This record gives sequence, C-alpha cells and structure tokens, in this order.
Amino acid sequence: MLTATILVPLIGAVALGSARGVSERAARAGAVTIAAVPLALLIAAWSRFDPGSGRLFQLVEAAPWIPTLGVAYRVGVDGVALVIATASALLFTVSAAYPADTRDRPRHYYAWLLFLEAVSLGVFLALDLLLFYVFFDLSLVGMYFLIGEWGHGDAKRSALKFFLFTLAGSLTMLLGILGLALATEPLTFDMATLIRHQPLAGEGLRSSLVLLGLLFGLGVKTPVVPLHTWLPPAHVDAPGPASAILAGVLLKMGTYGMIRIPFAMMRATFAQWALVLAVIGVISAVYGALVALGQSNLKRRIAYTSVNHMGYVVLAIAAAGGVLAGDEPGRELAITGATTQMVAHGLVTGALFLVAGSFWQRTQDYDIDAYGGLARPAPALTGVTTVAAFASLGLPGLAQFVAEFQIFVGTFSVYPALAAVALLGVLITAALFLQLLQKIFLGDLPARWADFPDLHRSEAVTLGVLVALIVAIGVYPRWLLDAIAGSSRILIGGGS
Amino acid sequence: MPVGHLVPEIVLVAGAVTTLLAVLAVPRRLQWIGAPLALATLATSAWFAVDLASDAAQQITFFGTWAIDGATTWARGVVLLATAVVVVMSPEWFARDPRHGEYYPLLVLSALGATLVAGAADTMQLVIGVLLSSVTGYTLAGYHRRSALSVEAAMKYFLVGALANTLLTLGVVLLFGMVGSTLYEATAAGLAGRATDPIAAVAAAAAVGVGLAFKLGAVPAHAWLPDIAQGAPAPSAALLTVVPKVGGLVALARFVQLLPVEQVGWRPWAALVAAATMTLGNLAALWQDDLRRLLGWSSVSQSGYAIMAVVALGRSDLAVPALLYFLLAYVLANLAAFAVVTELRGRTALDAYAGLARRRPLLAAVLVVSFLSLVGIPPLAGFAGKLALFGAVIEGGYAWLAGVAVANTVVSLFYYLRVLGPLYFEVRREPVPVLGRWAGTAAGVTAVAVVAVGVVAEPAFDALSDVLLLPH
Amino acid sequence: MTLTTLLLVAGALLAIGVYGALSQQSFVMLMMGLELMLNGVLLAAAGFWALTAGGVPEGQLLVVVVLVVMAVEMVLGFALVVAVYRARQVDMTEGVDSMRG
Amino acid sequence: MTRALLVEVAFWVFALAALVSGWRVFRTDSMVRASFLLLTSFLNVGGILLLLSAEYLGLALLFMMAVEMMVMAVFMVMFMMNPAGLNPMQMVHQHAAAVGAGVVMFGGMATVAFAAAFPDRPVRTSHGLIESLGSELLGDSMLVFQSAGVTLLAAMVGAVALASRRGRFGDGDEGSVPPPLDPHASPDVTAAGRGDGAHGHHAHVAGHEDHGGHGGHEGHG
Amino acid sequence: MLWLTFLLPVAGASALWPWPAIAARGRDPQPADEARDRWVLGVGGVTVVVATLALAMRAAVTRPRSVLEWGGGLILTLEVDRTAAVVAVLVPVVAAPIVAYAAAHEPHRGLGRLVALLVAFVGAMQLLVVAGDLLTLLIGWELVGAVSWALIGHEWWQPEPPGAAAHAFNVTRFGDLGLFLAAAAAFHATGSLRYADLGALDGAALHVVVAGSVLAAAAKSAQVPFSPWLFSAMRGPTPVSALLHAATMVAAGAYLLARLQPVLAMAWWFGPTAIGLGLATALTGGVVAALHPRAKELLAASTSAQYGLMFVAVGAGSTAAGLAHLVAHAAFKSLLFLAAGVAIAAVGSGRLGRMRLGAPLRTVALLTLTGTLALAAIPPLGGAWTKEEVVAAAGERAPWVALLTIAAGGLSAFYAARFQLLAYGPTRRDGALRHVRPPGRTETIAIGVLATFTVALGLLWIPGAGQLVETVAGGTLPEGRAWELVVSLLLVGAGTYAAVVLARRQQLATLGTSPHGAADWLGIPTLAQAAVIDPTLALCRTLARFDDRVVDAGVRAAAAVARAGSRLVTTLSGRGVDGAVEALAAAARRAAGAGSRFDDAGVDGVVEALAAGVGAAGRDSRRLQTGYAHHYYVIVAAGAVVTVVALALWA
Repeated sequence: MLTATILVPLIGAVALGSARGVSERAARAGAVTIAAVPLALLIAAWSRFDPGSGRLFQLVEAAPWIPTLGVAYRVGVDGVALVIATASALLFTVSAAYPADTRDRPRHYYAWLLFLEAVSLGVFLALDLLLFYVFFDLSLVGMYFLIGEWGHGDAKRSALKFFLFTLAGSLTMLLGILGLALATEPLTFDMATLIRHQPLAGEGLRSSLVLLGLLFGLGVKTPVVPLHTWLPPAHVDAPGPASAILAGVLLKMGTYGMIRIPFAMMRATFAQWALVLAVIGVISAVYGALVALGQSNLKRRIAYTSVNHMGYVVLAIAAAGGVLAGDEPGRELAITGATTQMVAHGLVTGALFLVAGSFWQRTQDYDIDAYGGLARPAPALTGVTTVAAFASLGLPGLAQFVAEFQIFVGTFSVYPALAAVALLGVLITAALFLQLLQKIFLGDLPARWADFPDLHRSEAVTLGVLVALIVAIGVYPRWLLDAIAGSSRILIGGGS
Repeated sequence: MPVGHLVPEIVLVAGAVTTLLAVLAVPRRLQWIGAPLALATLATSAWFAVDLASDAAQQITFFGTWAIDGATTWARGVVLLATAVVVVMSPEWFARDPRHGEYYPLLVLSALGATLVAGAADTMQLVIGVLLSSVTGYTLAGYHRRSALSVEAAMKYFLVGALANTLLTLGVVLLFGMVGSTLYEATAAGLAGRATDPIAAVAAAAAVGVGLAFKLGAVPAHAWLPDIAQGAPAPSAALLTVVPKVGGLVALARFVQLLPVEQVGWRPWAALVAAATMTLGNLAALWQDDLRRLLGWSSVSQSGYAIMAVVALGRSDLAVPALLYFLLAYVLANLAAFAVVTELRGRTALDAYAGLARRRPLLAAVLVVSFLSLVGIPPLAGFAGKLALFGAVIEGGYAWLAGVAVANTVVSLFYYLRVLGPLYFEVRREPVPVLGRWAGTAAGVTAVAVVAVGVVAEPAFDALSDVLLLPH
Repeated sequence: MTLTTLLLVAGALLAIGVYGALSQQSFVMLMMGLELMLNGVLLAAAGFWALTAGGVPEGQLLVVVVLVVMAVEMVLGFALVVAVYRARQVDMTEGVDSMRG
Repeated sequence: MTRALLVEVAFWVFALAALVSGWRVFRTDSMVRASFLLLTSFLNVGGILLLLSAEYLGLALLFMMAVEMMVMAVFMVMFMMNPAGLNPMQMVHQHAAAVGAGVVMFGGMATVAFAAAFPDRPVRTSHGLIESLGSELLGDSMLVFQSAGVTLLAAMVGAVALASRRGRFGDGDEGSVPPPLDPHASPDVTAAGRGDGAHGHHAHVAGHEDHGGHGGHEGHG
Repeated sequence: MLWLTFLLPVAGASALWPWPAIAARGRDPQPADEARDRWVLGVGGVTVVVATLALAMRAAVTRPRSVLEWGGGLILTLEVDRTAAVVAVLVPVVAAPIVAYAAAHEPHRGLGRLVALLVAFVGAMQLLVVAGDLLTLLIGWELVGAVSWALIGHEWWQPEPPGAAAHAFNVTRFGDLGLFLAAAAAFHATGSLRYADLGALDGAALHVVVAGSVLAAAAKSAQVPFSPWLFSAMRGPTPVSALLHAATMVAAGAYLLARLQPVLAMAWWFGPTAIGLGLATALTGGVVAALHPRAKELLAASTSAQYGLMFVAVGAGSTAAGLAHLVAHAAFKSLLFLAAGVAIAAVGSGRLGRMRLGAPLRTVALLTLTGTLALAAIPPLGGAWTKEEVVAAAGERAPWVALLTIAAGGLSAFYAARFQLLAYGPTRRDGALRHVRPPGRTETIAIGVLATFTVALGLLWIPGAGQLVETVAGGTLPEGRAWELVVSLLLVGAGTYAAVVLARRQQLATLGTSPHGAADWLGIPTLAQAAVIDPTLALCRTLARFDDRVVDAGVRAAAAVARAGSRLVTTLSGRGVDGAVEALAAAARRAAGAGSRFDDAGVDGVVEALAAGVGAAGRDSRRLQTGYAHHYYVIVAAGAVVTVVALALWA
C-alpha cells in the first residue's frame, strides 16, 4: 500500500510526461486525480495504523535492493511519518489543483509535480537510510526544474542556488549517514536496526562529527540560521504552488530527518549537542521573525516566517533529545508538538504561498506597500489570508497554536530559558502578520486595484480545503495528536 | 605456459591484425567494414573473458607477470564495452575520411593496451602496456590530420605522455635496482624486507606515481585531458577520456599496494592527488564555454574521485568494489555525454545547447542522465559509485577527503547545471542537425545503462564483493 | 666504476635531459631532451643489472624495454611533428596554443 | 695497468664524453649537429654498457641509435626550417625553470646514488648472458616481449596513419576533419570554426590557421 | 453542556455575520433593507446572548465540570467555581443591551460583522471564564484578543483603526506570553495544566507561574505600563469599547488574578506586586482621565484606574471585594461608554469641549448621571459600596495603602464629574441650542437597562448584602474602618467640588489639551515608541539588510584570500621560476584590487559571495592551463617534486 503511494505518482509522472496532445485542462485534471491517489492510500493507511501497538514502525514493506551494501527497499510509517506524509499528499493534491501558469507546457509541469510528490512521499515513508537519501536528493532535482522552468524573476539563478545549496547539505548528510551506517556490523542502512543498536554510542569525536554532518545537512534543508539564505530567493521566484510545496513539504524533510536520524539513532551524542541545536533553533526563530518583519516583499516575508516556524521545530526536537532520561511528559509533548508544527506549518504556509501566487498572477507585484484596502474588491481573498495569517501567528482555534503550545510547554521542561526567549518570536510574528494584513487588505484602496479580482472558484475550493483543515486541527486536534503521540512515546523511550 | 589465461588479449591482437589487413584490402567505400570486424573482435574477446573469469581462479599467472583476478576481468569488461560503444559511434563521424579503416584496429589495440596495463603484474609489463595504450592514444587523438585542433591535442598528449612514460620507466628501473626483479610479488617482498631503504623507494614510487597519473589524467600530468576532449575527434575523445583511465587506475591500485606504508607514504599522497585533481578539474570546468572542454575537465575531476578508492585500499573492504564500480559508472556516463556530442555533429559551444530539450528531447534527456550521474544524483550509477567511494574513504580514516569530495561535487553541479539549465529553460528555434542513427543509439544505450546500473546495482556489487586485487 | 658513479652519471644525463625537455622550443629538440633522459635511464638500468641484480636476465630485458620505449616514443613523436607541421606550419611548442584555459 | 684500472679509465672517458656531448646538444645552433651530438652521447653510454659486460645490449644500442639519429638528421634537413643550422639561433624558453628542474633531478638522483642502500650483487660472469636473455625473452618474460612486439606494430601503424603524405586513396589527409555542424555545408571545411556552434562553419577562432591557408608560419615571441 | 456557553454564541455569530449579505441577495442595500437588517441582527444577537445568559445561570447554579481530551496528553477542562459563576453571568448581562445598542446605533456598513463579532466575543469570553486549566484559559484569552483586534479595526477602510487594532493586539499578546510561560512551568512542575493541580507548585515553577499570570493580567487589564493600548482600542466603535474595553475583556486580567488568587498568594511577592501595579495604575489613570480632552479616552483611562483598584483588592487578599467592584464597574462603565457614544454621534466629535448635551438630550443625561455617580463612588450607588470595600481591603494591608486608594477614589470622583459636566452638563451660554442627532429608542432603552442595573447595585448598601456577596463570590469581605469611610467620602466630595468649580470657570474642558502631555499616559507611548517599537523595527530592517549581505563579509573575505592564493599558485606555476617575483607583485596588486572590488560587490547573499569566490578560483585555475606544452612540463616536474616530498613526509 505504501509502495503504491510512491509508485502511482511516479508512474503518473512518466505517463503524463510522455503523453502527447494533452490539453491544459486534461493535464491538470489528470494530475489532480493521480495526486489524490496517495492521499487516499495514506488515509487508508492511517485507519490501519495502530498508535497504541507499542511498535514504532508499522505497515512495513520491504524488498532487497543492494544486500551487499546492506541497502534495501524498506518503507513503513510511524505516527510522525504518517501524519507528515498525509499532509504532504494533501498539499500536493491542492497544489496540483491550484491554477498555475504552465507556460504552454502543462504536461511537463504536472509531470514534475507528480514526480516531486512521489519522491517527497518516499522521503517520509522510507525506512532505509539510503533510500531516504535517494528520495531526499531527487526532491532537489524535481524542485530545480519546477522553479527554473516555471518560476519568474531571476528564476534560473534562484533554482541554481537552491540546488547547489541544498545539494551541499544533502551530501554532507550522506557523509553522516555513511559514518553512521559504517559503524554497524554487518553493514546495514535499516533504520529500525540502527535505532535499536544506536551505533557510535559513546565514540567521542567520530560520533560528534557524524552528528554534525547530519545536522548540517538537515539544517540546510530545514533551514536554520545561518544556512537559510537559499530560501528567500527560491521562494520569491518559484511559482505559487511550487513555493507551497517547498515550504509545506520540502522544508519538513529537514526536521523530519532530524527526528528520524540523529535524534533516534544517536541518542547519546544528540543529547551532548542538543543545547547547541536548541540555541540555533531559538536564533532561527527569533532572527527569522525579526528579518521577516523587515521585509516589504510579500513572499520574502512569508519565507522568513518559515525560518521562524521551523526554528521552533528544531528547538522542540533539541529539547526532546536534550536529556536521555527524565521529563518524559514534556519531551513527548515537544516531539508531538514538533510533528504537529510540521503538519500545521505545511498547511498554513502552503495556503499563504498559494495566496502569494494568486497575487503574482494578478499583478506581478509582491511589494506589500503597493497594496491597500483590498478587502473591498476581494473579500474572500482577505478572509482566507486573514485566517492563514492568524493561524501562522498562532491563534488558538487554528492549527499552529496547538503545535506551538506543545512546543513551548515541552521545551520548557528541558530548556526553560530558551523557551522563554523563543516566545518572543510569537510576539514578533503577530506584529508582522498584522502589519501585513493591514498594509495589503485594510485602509485606503489605491485606484489601480479597484477591480482586483477576488478568488476564482478553483482557488477558493483549494484554499477552502486548507483552511478547513487548519480549523479542524485547531479546534479538535485529537485525531492528529493521538496518531503522533504513540510514536513520540516510543521515540522518547528509545525503543523500536 | 597457460596461454588460456591470455585468450581475450590474443583475440584482440588477432582481431586487430585481421581488421587491419581487411581495411587495407577493401576499397574506400568499404572502409567502414572495420567497425563490424572490430565489434566482432571485441565481442569475442569479451566472451572469452567471461568464460575465463568463470573457469580460472583469481591468480597471478604467466610466470608472475600477469594477474587474472577479478579486477582484471572487470577492467577487461569495462574497456571492451567502452571501446565497443566508441566503435559504434565512429563510422558516421569519419564517413568523410577515406582512410578511416585503420582507425578500428587502433581502437582495438588501444583497448588491448588498457587491458595490459590493468592486468600487469610485472613492472616491465606495466611499462609496455602503458606504452601501447599511449601510442594508440596519440594516433587516435590526431586522427583528424587536417584539423589544427586535433593534431594540436595529439601533440600535447604526446609531449606530456612522453615525459610521463620516461619517468615511469625511470621508476621501474629504480625498483629493479632495489629488488633485482620486476615481478610484483618479488617487488613487494623485496621492498617489505629490510634490504632496501626509503630513499630509493620514495624516488621510485614518485616516478611511477607521476607516470601513472598521466594515464589517469590526474594532477600533475592532467594537462592533456581537456585538450583531448576538445580537440580530438569526438569518438577518440570519448575513448581517451575513459579507457586509459580504467587501466591506469587498476594499475595504480595494484602498484601502491606493493609499497610498504612505513617507508612510502602513498596513502596521504594519493589523498593529496585525489583532492588536487578533483578540485582543479572542477574549478577549471566552472566557466568553460565549450562543452567538450568542460567534459574534459570534468573528466579530470572524476579521476580525482576515483583515486579516493586507492586511498582506502587495504583499510576498507569497500575500496576495491568502489573503485571498480565507480569506473563503470563514470565510463558509461562519460560515454553517453560524448555520444550526444557526436550525434550532434560535434556541436560544442555551450550556447548552442540552449533550448535543446525542445528540439531533441531524447538527446537532452541523455545529457541530463549523464550529467546527473556524474554529479552523483541517485538513483543513477554515479550515485552508487560515489556512495561506495565515500564509504570506503570514511572507513579508511580519510573522512576529510570525503568532505573535499562533497564540496567538489557541489561545485561540479554548478557547471553541469550551466549546461542543463539553458538546455531546458530556454527556447530556440534553429534546427539541430544530427549525425545519423548509430551515435544516437550509442547515446541512448549508454544512458539506459547508466540508469540500469544505478538502480540495479546489486549484481555489480555482488560480483565485486569477492574481487581480489593481486598480488595483495 | 661503482654503482654510485654510474648512478651519478645517469643522474647527470637525466638532468641534462630534463633541462632540454623543459627549455627547448622546438619539438625535435625537446624530444632530444627526452631521449637523453632515457639514455640516463638506460645507463641506470644496465648498472643495476650488472651490479645489484647479479645479472639476472630480466635486467637485460629491462634495458630492451627502455630501448623500446625510446624507439616507440620517437616514432610517434616524429609522426606527430610531421602532422602538426602539415596542419599548422608550426614546429614549436609556442605555436600550438589554440586550446587553453 | 690492470684490467680494472683500464675499465675505470674507459668508464670515465665514456661517461665524460656522454655528458659533454649530451650537454652540447642544447648548446649548438644546428639541429643536425645536435642530433649527431646526441648520437655521440648514446654511443658513449653504449660503451659503458659494454664495460658492464652487456655486450649484446651495448651493441644493440649502438646500432639502433646510429640509425635513429640518422633518421633524425634527415628529418631536420627535410622538414625543418633552418635545416643546416646556418643561422645562429637560440630557441630556448623558461630557461631558469629548466635549469632548476635539471638541478633538482640531479640532486634527487645523487641522493639516491649516495644515500640509498642497494644490494651488492655484481654479475659473476659474462658467459651465457646473451643466451639467458634469449631464454628469458621466449620463456619467463614472453608476455612482455610479445606485448612489446604488438606495441611496435601499433607504433608503426599509428605513425603511418598520422604522417604519410600519400594514402591509398589520394592525399593522405583528405577528408580527415570533423563532420561540419551543418550537413549541407560544403564538404571541404576544416575544423577551424568548431569553437562556435551557432555560426557553423563561417566562424574562425582566432589563433589558428586553416590548413588550406598558406599564411605561413607565425613567428614566436 | 458547559461547552454550549462557548459554542452557542460562536454558532450564532456565524449565522448572523452573513445575514445582511444573504438578505441583500447581491443587490445594493436599500433603506428598507437597513431597517430590517438592524431588526434581525438586534433581535438575533440579543436572543443568542440571552440564551447564553440562561446557560451561564444554569452553570452558575449547577457548577458543572467538563473535560475534553484534546489528544497528545492535552486535556481541556471547563470548571465553574464561584468567581467564574459571577463573571459568567455578568458577561451576557452586560452584553445583551450593548448588542441591541450596536444593532440600532452603528452604521449599516459591516453591521452584520460587528454584531456577529460581539456575539462571538461573548462566547470566547465565556470560554475564558469557565476555563478550568491554563490551556483552555489561554485559548479563550487569545481568542478574545483576536476578536478585539477585529472589532477595533471594524472600520478597516479608515486609515487609523487597523493600526490601532494591531497595536492593541500586540501589546496584549506580549502579556499572553506570560500565560504561555505559566502553562509551561506548571506542566513541567506538576505534569498538569489544571487550576486544581496548581496548588502543588513550589520553587521556581511557582514563581514563573505567578509572574506569568501577573504579566498576562496586567497587560489584559491595561495596567501600567501597558495601559496605552486601551487608548488605541478606543478607535473601535463605541459598543465595542463598552463591552470589550470596559466591562468584560479588560476585566479578564482582574478575573484571572481573582480566580487564581489562592495559588498566586503562595508567592510572597504577589500581594505587593499586585497592589503596587494597581495603585500605580489607579493614580496615573486617574490623572490621565482628569486631563484628557476626549470622552472615550477619559473613560478608557478611568477603566485602567478602576481595574487598578481591583488589583489592589485582590493583591490585598480580598477577591470578593475585587469581584464586587468588577461587577459594579462593568455595569456603570458600559453605561457611560454607550452614553459617550450617543454624545459623540450627536456632535460628530469625540472632544469633550464640544458637547454639553444636558439640555437637548435630557433623558440620556439623567441616565448617564447614575453611571457617573457610581463611578464617582457616591452612595447609595453600588459602585460606592464596592469601592469602599476595596479601600477596606487595602486597609487590611496598611493604612497608607488605604489612603492611596482613597486618593485614587478622589481622582475618580473628579473625572466622573468632569465627564458628566462636559458631556451632559448644562448647555453653554454662548452656544444656542444646537441641532443634535437624538438617540433612537433602542439606544435609550439599552442605556436605560444598564442604568437600571447600576442603580440596582445600590442594593448592596442594604445591611447583610455583604454576606450575600461573600456567599456568591466566595472569600470574606474585610471589615471597613470608620475613618476610611469618612476620609473617602470627604475626598470624593472634594473631587466633585473641584470639578464643579472648574466647570464654572470654563476650565474643565481645557485641562491638559496637549495630546502628548500627561493626558497621553504620561508619555508611556512615546517612551514605548522610542525604546521598544522603533528600535525593534530598525533592528528588523537592519537584520534584513544584514541577512542580504553582511553575513557574507567573512565568507567573502575568505573567498578573496582563496582567490589571491589560487592566483599566486597559478602565476607561479604558469610562468615558471623566472616569473615568480613578478607574480608575487602581481598577486599583491590583485589582492588589493580584490579588496576594493569587495566594497563594490554590493548587495549579495552569503552563498553568492562564496560562489563568487569559487567562481573566481575557477577562472584563475584555468590560467594554469596556458596552452603551452612547456608549461605543462613545469607542472609535471613540480608535481613530481611534490610527490617525492609527500611520499617521504607522510611515511
């Protein structure tokens, strides 16, 4: 079943890419349909997933690949992976449905999108380190072509920078992965085994280097300050749906990887370095928020809030792994919160970037100061953006509050001072989003935007789905949290 | 005298001679006959090589001068495969040259030279193999006798080669002076004993090392490679950027294992050469506006990666598999790229590749696969190769070298994307004429092989898991 | 005539050869430098054969191999000089510099 | 005078002659003279080989080098400008670097000569050495020998392919150019324009000459 | 069931919001539509609020407790204790007339949203009130803040309200951080967020919880130094000011302290802090209210001051007194705001100096007077009783605390009189009876209802009422001392008298006309602007620029060094030994050039700089490939030497 979630979009991508004479409409309809299949499969997987079973990985499917090197095709889920994968599948479906300017190459556009979906889901479902890396790297290729071909502005340069920067990260991570796997005897890349055996435990310098390699690689992708500079240009120049996926799915690979690999497989070493990571997380959170407030470009501002929000995730992960024993409830909360934040941030920021994409399609202008009073001509757009903005600043009743509350409460158990400093980010985020709303939607309406078109039907429907989920998680998150919490407990307890 | 252990090579000699005689006999319209004959020769040799690998144990044979271990077998296979691809690319390219018949026997002899280098277990044999590989190489490089660039490339190839071979010979003579024999086994034993001292050993190893660096296109004897890639006939460039390397690398790996580490610090030296080679190659490739020259420099950098495996020899079980697998991956990807260049009639200005994806989507796809494999993007062959290399050096205690390689890989991505970006993102309307059917087929086949070898890597790694690199 | 003196003479020949190879502009003169180097190698090989290896036949073969290297390199070298001259009317290293960078 | 002393004196004579003539190779104005000086150097090394009881090899070297140097001299006369060295000329570059490299080379070899401990196993007798070479060639080292044969064959084929002025089908280098970018272009274009694919055969890269153009040889410097 | 007090208003609001748009069916609104909309929204809104009131009363009697698993170990608890019961009932009681007033009084544009948000606010406030744990409290706490933002910015098309709304939200959110911290500390220490488990706190966690709660409460209740946000909130429509920024939302701070008083009091410093904050706010707020030239701002400052009094009461340990004053204040202050709204609508300006509507709006003026008297704490109104209880509570602590409280009371008498005299005082002699817009019937009734409520609280003066209050609110009321009552009444009288005298001299309106003077919260906003907001924004802009280019300085410098190095190597090897000296000089020149180029590089990212360095190294390394074969020979020779060294060195 999980294999199918990867294969269906992959086959779809190949089919769509090689088909002839497909109209824009048909390509989009086909892409949405194919993109929705993994979503359906993952929902089905969710129903079969038993969070209370005490086993970390479930629904495992495996096949030999390169047994000589201990590499196998292994997929499966724990609660963390399951919810992130499902959210990603949803985001892909929504992004495919969101109208985009495909520049007369609809087949290729949607084929790359589906390819990206396949490999992104692969990252979250892989239970083999090398398989994980394979998908991790391929996601860069897919995104490179999406930004380079369908981006705007200085898209080629941004795509190049994105690819170079993140490849540097992923290769460093590869070195870490190798360093970790080579410590096993016999050689294996099986995640479950590595979690069970904790290779490199207590091997001073070597394990520290491996950990730093892993964290560097994953930190680039997350991104944490100061490894974040690829993010703003990539976001600004990417088409709206690609931005949504970049923020909603690709960034998660970094933090998901942190939970999956260094956190779970190198618990002792991780605990040694957790404080450093936590400080970096706090810096990312506060710095990202401050820089976001200083931006007058809509997409850059949203992009930097991603740095802020992912900073919380990093902080929570560091806190959860900061000690080897003690404070279990708080650390569980931190991990659950980190995961929830990944899901929530994906939905919220995805929605915000789709909105930004709508702006580009209408006006080709991202300058916040150029707008004003758009609430009059575009009330629906205003409403959706307001909900998303409030979700992003962590208003209760919307998804991200649940996550951030857990993160702060959980982190406080281990690093109270850092949690307190990180809270400032919440305040700055509030300021920057209110200012954003005020400058774009409220106040005087410049004459040139008098007939600014409101959301089209397809935009409204897709954003509506996201908003509905944001509210659903915010109001009653139990269905989500319970799926995660079982795995958090096991991860904190160190079992497999 | 176990002549059977040499059947693949004997077949090559016989085939080369037969082909030579045939092309001398047939009229100019039929000069292409050399291609099928050469192919048949290569195929027969390969068949015997496989046969031999399954029949004979891995051993040093022929009075200690010839190693028929897994490494030799693998090198034979890769060399024959690469040569066959080049043979397929050639007839259309040389269609205008009435005397291109001799080209095919030279290709076969070049393959023989590389094989002899790879299998040599005797320093004299090594020198002769290098020499054969070199002289055929000079000729292949200069085969466009009327093309200024072709003869220039050949001349520089020769000049660097002659100096390097002289140094190699000097090193071999010094080694002989120390141990009184040219056999590898005797050399290793002699050097390990206390009879010798580090000074002469270092001098000899340095001379041999620089000599072999020429075959690899490694620093400091790398300068010929970009010129060959740019100036030599495209099929020759395809051959010379890959085939001599296969032999040279196996030979280097074989040779360094003879040296006692406590007297000759070959491991750090190899690491240094690897780092310098990959860095120089990548840096110099960055701003090339000529695709073939870019490929040449990239080829230099790929040698640097390959030498990483040499560093880890004896310290990691992965070293030999990594070396041999990476060679295969590199050879396939590089051949695919040159096959595309050939099919595009030698089109080489970077700008002329912009918008190719819409005019020639399949060739563009081959180029993408080839370049991404050279970068090491999974699941292409280059990825598994680099993975094994990184694993080997990390296990061998040279993690910093892996770090250097990572940085270099990122840099290399830049120039590959300088080609691939415009290839896909720009729109051009000019027609893009191609050469014919065969070079395109070669491009397609090698690209598919790059994917297949990467995805289905297990057979290769399984086969390589018990490969020996005699006499160690 | 000890091994040391032989090696010194060989080294001197090699040194002169290296000097020639590096300093001569003309291809032919440059190749003479290489020849001179090989001359030194040859001397060293013969010296080793006679003084350290106890006259094993391999040593004689080694000298032959050096001779082969010498001959083969020169043959190809001259052929290339001819080819370059015909294609470009150039016989010096400075004349073939169209490919650089 | 004992035989040993005689050998010693002969060695130094040969050695000095080899070195001096070797040095003079690069100090003469005429290439022809240079090639004869090189021959002299070789002949003297051949003499040392004879002293080392390598009669066969010494003689082989003498003959081979005599022939080769004759070829070289003829070559000078036939192809090269300033064949007879009538005009004084100094065609030298990067002189200091070359001297430095030579010094380093000598230093290295001298270090090896003085400091390295080579085994001391002089050849016992000159008797049967040539026979042993024969049996080595066709015995233990047959592979090397045969490979060398193939290499010589390849060298011949290659040299002929590259250098012959007349081929079986007319001009030796007719049509030996890369295919033009545009298949419909006139067949007799050279590779000169290959650097610029966008302009096909019309472009010329500065710095190299069409083979057909008889612009003559550009001076150096 | 308890959830309904939250869900019902929210559901009602979501039905009311789109009503005008649905009713208009896409047509432009007609005058008849307006009347119908007002009727529907008013009746609908009041109905929902009244239904909520019924639910709240039921809950106040049954004291139910409800638990909801939120997942991941988080549990939402609703719990009604005595304190909660009082406020839960109070909120809809005050809200009902205000909603009716809003439906009748406010402009038609956006009316559906306004009424809906007011109703939704009731729900959010109820959640805050009935919360039984810190998480639920935080949810309600932030929700009312968000609704407050939307309501202050109700007239979003105007230039000012959106910014004012953001200001109010940001300041109160700063306080919310305190609740986050409190929740985190409580969870860390006890593993639970429930109020009931907070008793187990001790040590650092206790102090964090107390400090967080006090911070949140102070911000929400507009205590010094957070008070200015309440001025921003005055940009909202009058009903909003009446409901949120006078009667209820602002009350949340005082309510929280009262609700958690037993826990908070476990920290020794809680009492002094709360009293200090409260007194400071009461006195400064009194001064500001006495001086401010605008009606709503006067009332807002007074609101801060009155909540200061409640802080004093709770800090002194008498939650009952604080709670009683909270109720009384809710009644009269919402009344006064509605009255102010009528006055502002009548003259079209918020400036007190322009009003004096006693003659034209006699009914409203009389109704207003009840509120003013209650604010001034003149018996027999309930406000006076509750204030005296606060004074008594303060006196329990220390006489000087009581005295300061009494002084604050004197100030409130002064500004109450000032408000009454200026807004609804006798008409000026010079100004003829102007034409003013009279209030509608609904407005008057709404004001009347609140006035009735205010007056009804006078029943507290009946002996024995104190016991009833103790029963209802819990805790004990302090015994008042006679001297306190006497002094207090004297000061009230003095304050009133001063106002009347100033009014006679025509100086009452012109006190403190400067907007930046004492009337503007003693310069706190200016200070905040200069010390917090401007530096933060400047920091943001600087960081943004920094992020774009300066981070790279180090990287760029490293790149420059690498570049110079690579050039050096290149030139050395390219030119041979002869050129070495020359090359060194050239490299130095180029390094200098690189330095100057570095300045010109302009805005570039970290990676760009690194990339530029690598790229330059790439260009330079190509120079190694000179095209001359003899240079390649030098490279080989040098490489051989390096090889020898390497092999020998690392053996």
